[in-house]
Amino acid sequence: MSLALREKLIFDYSRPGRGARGQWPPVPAGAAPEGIPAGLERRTRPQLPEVSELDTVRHYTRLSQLNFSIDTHFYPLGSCTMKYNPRACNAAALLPEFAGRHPLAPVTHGQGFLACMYELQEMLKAVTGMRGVALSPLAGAHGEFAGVAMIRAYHRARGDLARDEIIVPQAAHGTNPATATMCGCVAREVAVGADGDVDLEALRAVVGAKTAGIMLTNPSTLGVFERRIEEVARIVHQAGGLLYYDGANLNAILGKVRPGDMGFDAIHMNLHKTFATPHGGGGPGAGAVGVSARLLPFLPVPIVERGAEQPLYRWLGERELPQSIGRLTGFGGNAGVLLRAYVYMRMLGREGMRRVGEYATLNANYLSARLQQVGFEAAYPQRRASHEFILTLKRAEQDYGVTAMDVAKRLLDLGFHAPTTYFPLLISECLLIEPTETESKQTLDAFVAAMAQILREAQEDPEQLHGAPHRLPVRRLDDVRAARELNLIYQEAGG
Amino acid sequence: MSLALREKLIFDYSRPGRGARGQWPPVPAGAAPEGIPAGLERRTRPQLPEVSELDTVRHYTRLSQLNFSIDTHFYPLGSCTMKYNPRACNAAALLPEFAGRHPLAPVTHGQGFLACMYELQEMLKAVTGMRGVALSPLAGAHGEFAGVAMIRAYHRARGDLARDEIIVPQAAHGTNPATATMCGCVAREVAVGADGDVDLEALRAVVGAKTAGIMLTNPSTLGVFERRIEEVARIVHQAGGLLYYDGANLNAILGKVRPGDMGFDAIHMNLHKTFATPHGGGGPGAGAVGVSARLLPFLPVPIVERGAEQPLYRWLGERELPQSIGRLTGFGGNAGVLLRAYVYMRMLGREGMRRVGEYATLNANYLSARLQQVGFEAAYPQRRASHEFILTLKRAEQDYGVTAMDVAKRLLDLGFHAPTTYFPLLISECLLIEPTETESKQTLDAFVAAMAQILREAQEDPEQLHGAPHRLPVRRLDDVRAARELNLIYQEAGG
Amino acid sequence: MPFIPHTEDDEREMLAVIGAPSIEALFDEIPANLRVQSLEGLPSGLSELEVMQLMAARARADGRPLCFIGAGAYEHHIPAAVWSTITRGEFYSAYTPYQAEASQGTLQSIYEYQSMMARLTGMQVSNASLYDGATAVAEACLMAVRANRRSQAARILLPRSLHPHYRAVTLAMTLNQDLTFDTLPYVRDAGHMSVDSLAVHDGQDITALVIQQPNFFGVFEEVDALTDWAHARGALVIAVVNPISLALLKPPGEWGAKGADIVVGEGQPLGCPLSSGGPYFGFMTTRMQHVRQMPGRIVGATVDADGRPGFSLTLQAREQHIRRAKATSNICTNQGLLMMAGTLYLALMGAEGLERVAAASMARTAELVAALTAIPHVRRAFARPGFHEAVVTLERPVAPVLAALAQRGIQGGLDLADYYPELGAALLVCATETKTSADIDAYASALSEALRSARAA
Amino acid sequence: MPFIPHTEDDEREMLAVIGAPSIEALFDEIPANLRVQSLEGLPSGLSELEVMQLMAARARADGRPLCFIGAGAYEHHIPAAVWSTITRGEFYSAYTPYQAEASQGTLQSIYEYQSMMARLTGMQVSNASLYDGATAVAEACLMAVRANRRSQAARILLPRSLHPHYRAVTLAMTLNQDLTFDTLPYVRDAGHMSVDSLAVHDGQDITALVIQQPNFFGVFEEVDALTDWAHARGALVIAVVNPISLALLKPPGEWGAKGADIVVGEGQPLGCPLSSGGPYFGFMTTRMQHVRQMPGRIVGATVDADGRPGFSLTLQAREQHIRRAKATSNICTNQGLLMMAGTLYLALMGAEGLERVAAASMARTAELVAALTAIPHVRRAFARPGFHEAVVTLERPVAPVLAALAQRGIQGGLDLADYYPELGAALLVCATETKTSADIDAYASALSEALRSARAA
Ligand SMILES: Cc1ncc(COP(=O)(O)O)c(C=O)c1O
Ligand SMILES: Cc1ncc(COP(=O)(O)O)c(C=O)c1O
Repeated sequence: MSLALREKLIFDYSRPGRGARGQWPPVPAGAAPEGIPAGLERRTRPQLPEVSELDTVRHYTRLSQLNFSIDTHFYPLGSCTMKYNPRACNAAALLPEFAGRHPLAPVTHGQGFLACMYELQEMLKAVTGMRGVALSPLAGAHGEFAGVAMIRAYHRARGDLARDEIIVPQAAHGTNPATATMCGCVAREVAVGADGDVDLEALRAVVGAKTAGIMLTNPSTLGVFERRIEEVARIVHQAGGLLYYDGANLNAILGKVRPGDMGFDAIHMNLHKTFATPHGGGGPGAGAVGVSARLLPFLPVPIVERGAEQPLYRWLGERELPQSIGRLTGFGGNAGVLLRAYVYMRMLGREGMRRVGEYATLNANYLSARLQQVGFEAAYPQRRASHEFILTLKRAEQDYGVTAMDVAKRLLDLGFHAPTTYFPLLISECLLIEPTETESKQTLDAFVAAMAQILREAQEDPEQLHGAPHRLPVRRLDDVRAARELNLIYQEAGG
Repeated sequence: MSLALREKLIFDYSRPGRGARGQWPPVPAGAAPEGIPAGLERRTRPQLPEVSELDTVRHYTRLSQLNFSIDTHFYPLGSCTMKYNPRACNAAALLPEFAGRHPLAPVTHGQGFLACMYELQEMLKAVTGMRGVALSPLAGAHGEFAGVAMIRAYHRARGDLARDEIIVPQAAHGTNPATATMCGCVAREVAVGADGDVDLEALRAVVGAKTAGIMLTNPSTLGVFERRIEEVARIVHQAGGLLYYDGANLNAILGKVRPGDMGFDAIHMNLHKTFATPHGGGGPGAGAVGVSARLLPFLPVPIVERGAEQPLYRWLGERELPQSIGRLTGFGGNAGVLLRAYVYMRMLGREGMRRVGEYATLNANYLSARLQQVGFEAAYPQRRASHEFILTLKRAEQDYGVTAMDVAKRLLDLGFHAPTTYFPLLISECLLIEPTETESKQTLDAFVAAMAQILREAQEDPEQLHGAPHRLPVRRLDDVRAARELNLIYQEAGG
Repeated sequence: MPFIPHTEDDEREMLAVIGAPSIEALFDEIPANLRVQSLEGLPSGLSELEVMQLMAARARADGRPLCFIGAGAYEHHIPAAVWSTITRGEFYSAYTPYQAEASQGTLQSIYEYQSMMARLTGMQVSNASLYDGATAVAEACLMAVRANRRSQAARILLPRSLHPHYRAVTLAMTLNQDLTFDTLPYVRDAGHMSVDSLAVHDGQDITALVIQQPNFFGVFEEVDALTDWAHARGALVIAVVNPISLALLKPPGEWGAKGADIVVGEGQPLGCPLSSGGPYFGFMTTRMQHVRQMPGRIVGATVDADGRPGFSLTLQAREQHIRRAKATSNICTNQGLLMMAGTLYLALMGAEGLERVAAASMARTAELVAALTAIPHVRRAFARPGFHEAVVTLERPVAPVLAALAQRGIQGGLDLADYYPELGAALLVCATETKTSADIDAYASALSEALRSARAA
Repeated sequence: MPFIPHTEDDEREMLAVIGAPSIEALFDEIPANLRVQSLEGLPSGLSELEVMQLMAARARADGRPLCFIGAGAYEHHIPAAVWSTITRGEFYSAYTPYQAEASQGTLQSIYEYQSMMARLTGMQVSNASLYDGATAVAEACLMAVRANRRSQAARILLPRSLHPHYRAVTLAMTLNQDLTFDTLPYVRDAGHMSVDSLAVHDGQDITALVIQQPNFFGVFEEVDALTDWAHARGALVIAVVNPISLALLKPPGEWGAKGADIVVGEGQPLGCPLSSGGPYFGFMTTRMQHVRQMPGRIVGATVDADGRPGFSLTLQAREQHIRRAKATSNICTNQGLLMMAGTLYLALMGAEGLERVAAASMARTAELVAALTAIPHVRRAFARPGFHEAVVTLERPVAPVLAALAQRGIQGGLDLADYYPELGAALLVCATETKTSADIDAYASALSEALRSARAA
């Protein structure tokens, strides 16, 4: 293909003395770095690329074309909520006044911005049923950290010092146990029953005087709603623990049921999932946290408050919130991401918010039903799908030697991003599929057709699948070699 | 390829009742179209696509990936000056205050904008050596129209009513004779000598009492500088005619020689070529015109004037310029394009302007020399190339049956946009190649390598070339069928 | 400097290959006396930082006033997705799609555009854009002369209620082509043409009648009767329409018994920012029978060598690069990127969205007119209903009143004194869906205040 | 509503396939008592037009003041090409590149970023970004504890001249991990740490020493001596650096005899708008020997099944999705798009451009300090030279002076009263290449005026 399918490295464009000179600032008289004490100066220039502006734009434009993305492909990546990222949100966040505002600017130069932040806090409270919200955590895992840190601070404030166990279900996302560790806790797994719900007996067995709390998503990473959540809450609360809600799956229940009403004490929201801010090829995110009344004093700073007189909005910091777990970010959070989420929520409004959960759920249940019709096996066929569901390819693996990875890679060939594979670890050869509410029935039908084709190929021509992808810029990559012969930065040939 | 290489029509996404509802404005109370008199209402809705915002973004994003462009490919399209379009120009033109300004807004709400336009006029005068400039023509051909219309007005104002012939060289661009016709003139061709310069004898023979003027580009569409331009000017002026300069090739001589100094009376500039505004897949352009003293009174309106008191800048219209050829545009011209050109010119400045011509010429001469080294035949090997040059594939055609079209299509396979083919008509099997100053030596060398490969293929495997392109979203298209079985708009299947 | 990638090594190596001692030597065919000595009058170059600071300061100077001017350019909401998509490099920095295989993105988009515009106007074919609405009218007149083989006169009837700039451009662009233009009056207190007044042209050889709907005053014309009148006399009908209004108004293809023959207009309302007058795009649609007389590019669907569907420019034998002096027009570069904006706008809005934009604009204008005419001595000029513009008259000259409003950041409309002196102190106002009741109140109270202080002065 | 494409037909057909009577029925596993009855507190939805009008109004309210605040976030020129490229849908709307074959664009960009950051800092490996500069310091401390196997103490020395927010974040994020932090004083009138003052730590088991260069006051630290001191005691050195300054300053890889061990910092100056504090990106580079202790994603070059070069995420066994409770960090989503901005920024600037940005910023700050200290009673707090920030002291409390400046649209710097009360009325000011002499004059005269009227009052 001569539409860009191979692109050399930016360093390959570099030639000594070349440069995008229009970008170089005029250097005022006397700008030579005389102020730098002897011995502190850089002796050799860093070998950054020396390229023209055209080289740079062309290179990264061509590179971009090697990506799948929401804007180009259906992207049913379970647990990731890859929905449409409205362009208006980006446009609003990049308005020059917002983009140019310094984080330490006086609040008098930020009442417009702060009004958005305050209202975002309020909307997130309303939609989750929590009592307080802090916007500063920078992603989901960072929100988890804040949540568990608040739980620890709560116990500590009560002098309840032994609680250093965090319970996580078997199928939990990796960030949950990793967060427990970062908060100095031990992660203890609790089993999940055959129906996908937490095994209450196992839970009762594991809770106790050392229980700091439990981290749950609901619907769980198995794509089903934890039906006995009230019982779970009762068991944990009675044992003296608190409940943490991993909000990665909030999209499923938006407008339908609220974590606060289910009994959760702390929660993070992935605004980059539920509230449609872009994932940017890896980030940024925003992991706002919400809390029940008992955790209110411990929220991380800063928080926006609305007062009675001008300037109406102001920041609350350590001074105003002395029990806070403190500051988790250099400044107030990923404000640009928060602005995007704010715009999105204002566009949805009350009615739209409810429909998100409804149509995300409709799409998942439809896709699950259709895929079962064409011969795939659902992990929990007796359960309602939430906004996502799991297929297991155990049978295909046994019968034809075709793995979930093979199916995923072949889907790429057919123009669809792959679902999440091999997560949750509980289900063997699994695909976790999340279509989101912004995709149409026609797109889902096209995906079903591709999956049906793959199932035929699995029977008739499994080699085709093992070798996939065939039509992408690269075929399957050698990850083992990547990890063994670490090549992590560019070295000049012979250098 | 599953990176987007096939894309259905937007209508194929349409489903009755679907829509990007976030874009629909709130309709105020009583907005029903009662005000429309009976019989004037639309009875059936136009069948526009009914698609979601995601459908739309995804569809056009995928479509975009089917294009070659400056931002993705080397694009040596002769006569078109496909140089880098700086992104800053776009950003400046789309600043909300500029983008939102109404064309009939009072000048008090536009002094910033008008200052840019005034300075643009002045800079264009300086760089072309003309006495006056009007910015309103909307593209090169529109500027040509303005120029020839001014020439006619000039003769008419002098009572010299018989002059209705416009001389154009054989190799002229199609817009030149077409413009002559639109101005009610007869286009008369004048021959070009074997060295590429106008045949002066032929010119002397064709000028006379009916001569309104001559339209020339210099350097010409043959890629060479018209060396006896002063003699040409003398002959035409002595015959009572005026000289029109087609500015399409201004890039070649920017900062080196000025049309005004060569004796031209009228000139258009393609700001979308020389001054780097984007071509947008077909437009917009901006075809500002410049004139010598004799044509000053006839410039099209409006023009920006700088006065002595506030508001400093104002428009001049028919009232102030009673001899003007009048208004050629609904409003003041392609202001957004003009702003982009203004920013570009300010970034180049005096020094940068001169370098444009220098490096455009260096690149063309280098590429010509290299291509001749690898076996291609230049149309004017004894001449300096200007910013572009012509190869003729006459020999390849005779020897291997390989045409300029074959070479062009094969270049697409190899990741380069094709040069201009079969223009000028004077040279058989020609490729008109214009690399522009913004491309690096390394890109030119890669192009030479591709051309050398094609020459080898012409000898060894001409079928390969006749069948090209092989690696694009479509193979060679059936233009004959397109023109015979006209399918110009989408019809619903069975509709 | 800023955009030239050549290093000193590059330059040296390239000159060696060429066999030239210096870059200067490459210009040795240019007579020495013609060589530029200095470029006086050009400032020295700025970095991107400096130029952006300059432009930001100039933009700030212009401000963001509240705009109630229409008159052919309209402030509508532009979905953010429109410009973020069309400024993608692959659209923004591509040339005209002459190499079809490398331009399917642009070509297919044009085909989709043509389809949408044909449907919106009720016609069968569309070109890929002209410069703007005004030049499109001029081109339509020239096209009508070519297309109407029964007429010898090259006589076009132009209403006085046509946008005065369209008239001016049409005259300027056809000046040397021996066309005759007759002006049709409007009914003084209704603001539209009456079929009765056409009687003076009965028996004439008329090539075409131009009808603008809604007309420059925003008023609705009696398009059916006018169309039938023209067709009965062998004249073609050129419709000049606002594309947004077509969501609510009968499309030109259905005017009268047979429909208009050529439809043109300004595409700006479809996703193009006001931007001090451009870039916009002119659109033109017509019936299949006239397609070979149509100026501008046209895309057709076809198949490739393997029989797969694809798109290419077609009927190029009408165009200057093939037909040269005999071409239908000299147009070459058109307004492609703006046409793309229109295409995305129409796709995002759909028929229902467009209907809402039109209805909201009409309603806001009605609200505006009600608010203004509630002020003493402010009156509607015309009785007949209209779309999203209206003429109001004041008791005193408009210019100083507008200047007073401008001082308060309000652009109060277009003063018609120069264009239609017969209307007295007349002001053309417009409100689209972008105006809120608060905006309208702000205007009304500022106007009332301005008039009060003018009276006091 | 706005982003959901389902038609009534779609919904009906889909429910039929599922075999459910209604969408509501799909939620029947949720206990009825938990179902949300109403969403009080949420406003109703806005169209894009309305929300953009709202946001434009709010933005206008914030204005565009002249900013002389630095303190960890810096106003630099951002080339227009940076954001027009990274907001392309293919970058903007992609997920983390877990499916390598469908993400080569992102993966190769990260590899290029890693290479540039390693070169800029003088280290051997880089990750693909952390949240921000502050959390990067916290992660570096945790990493040092893992990496320094010789040390048992988990004791980190933190300078008081480190950005106070970085200190606060480091404490908050390591609170439950049993680390000990000792604070290192700065020399009162020089503003930097002295090696002599470290003597009190001699003989201690020290895990790591943190050095910020330039430090929070903008002052240069004696990095060589400090690094050698730490290494001599078996401590690792964590360098916290401003990436722009590295164009001029010795890279951490060359500090002292052996170089720093872990380098972190705030990536914001590289192409990220100030944006009220984020999104920015934290960077981290280190030596190859520590790569398995590094948190965050890493991309490696490899080959595909046909032996062609390609890129994929590597060393994932450090990360939470594989290693779970034993991962190096819980970080998952990072700041990918901002890292892309940094990559484009570095490519566009190159070493020479970066050098000029750094030099211009230093020069502007020198100019600013000269202009401010020309005002009576305004003094430099520290004698030692620095980069593009400086502390000045006033004769009276800073807060009301800053408020007076803010009234004139000038953000005069950061009041240090809460952070460093020992400095008295101290103000941290900054000027980058974006400030002109006119801007500096405007600030100086506004300050002089504000001080005069404060004295008068
Ligand atoms: C279930 C679950 N929990 C937590 C996270 C972590 O969120 P983030 O990536 O924003 O840190 C994710 C995201 O991948 C997730 O899917
Ligand atoms: C030599 C020459 N003259 C005139 C033109 C017409 O310019 P435009 O396309 O801007 O109308 C062109 C552009 O293609 C050209 O190459």
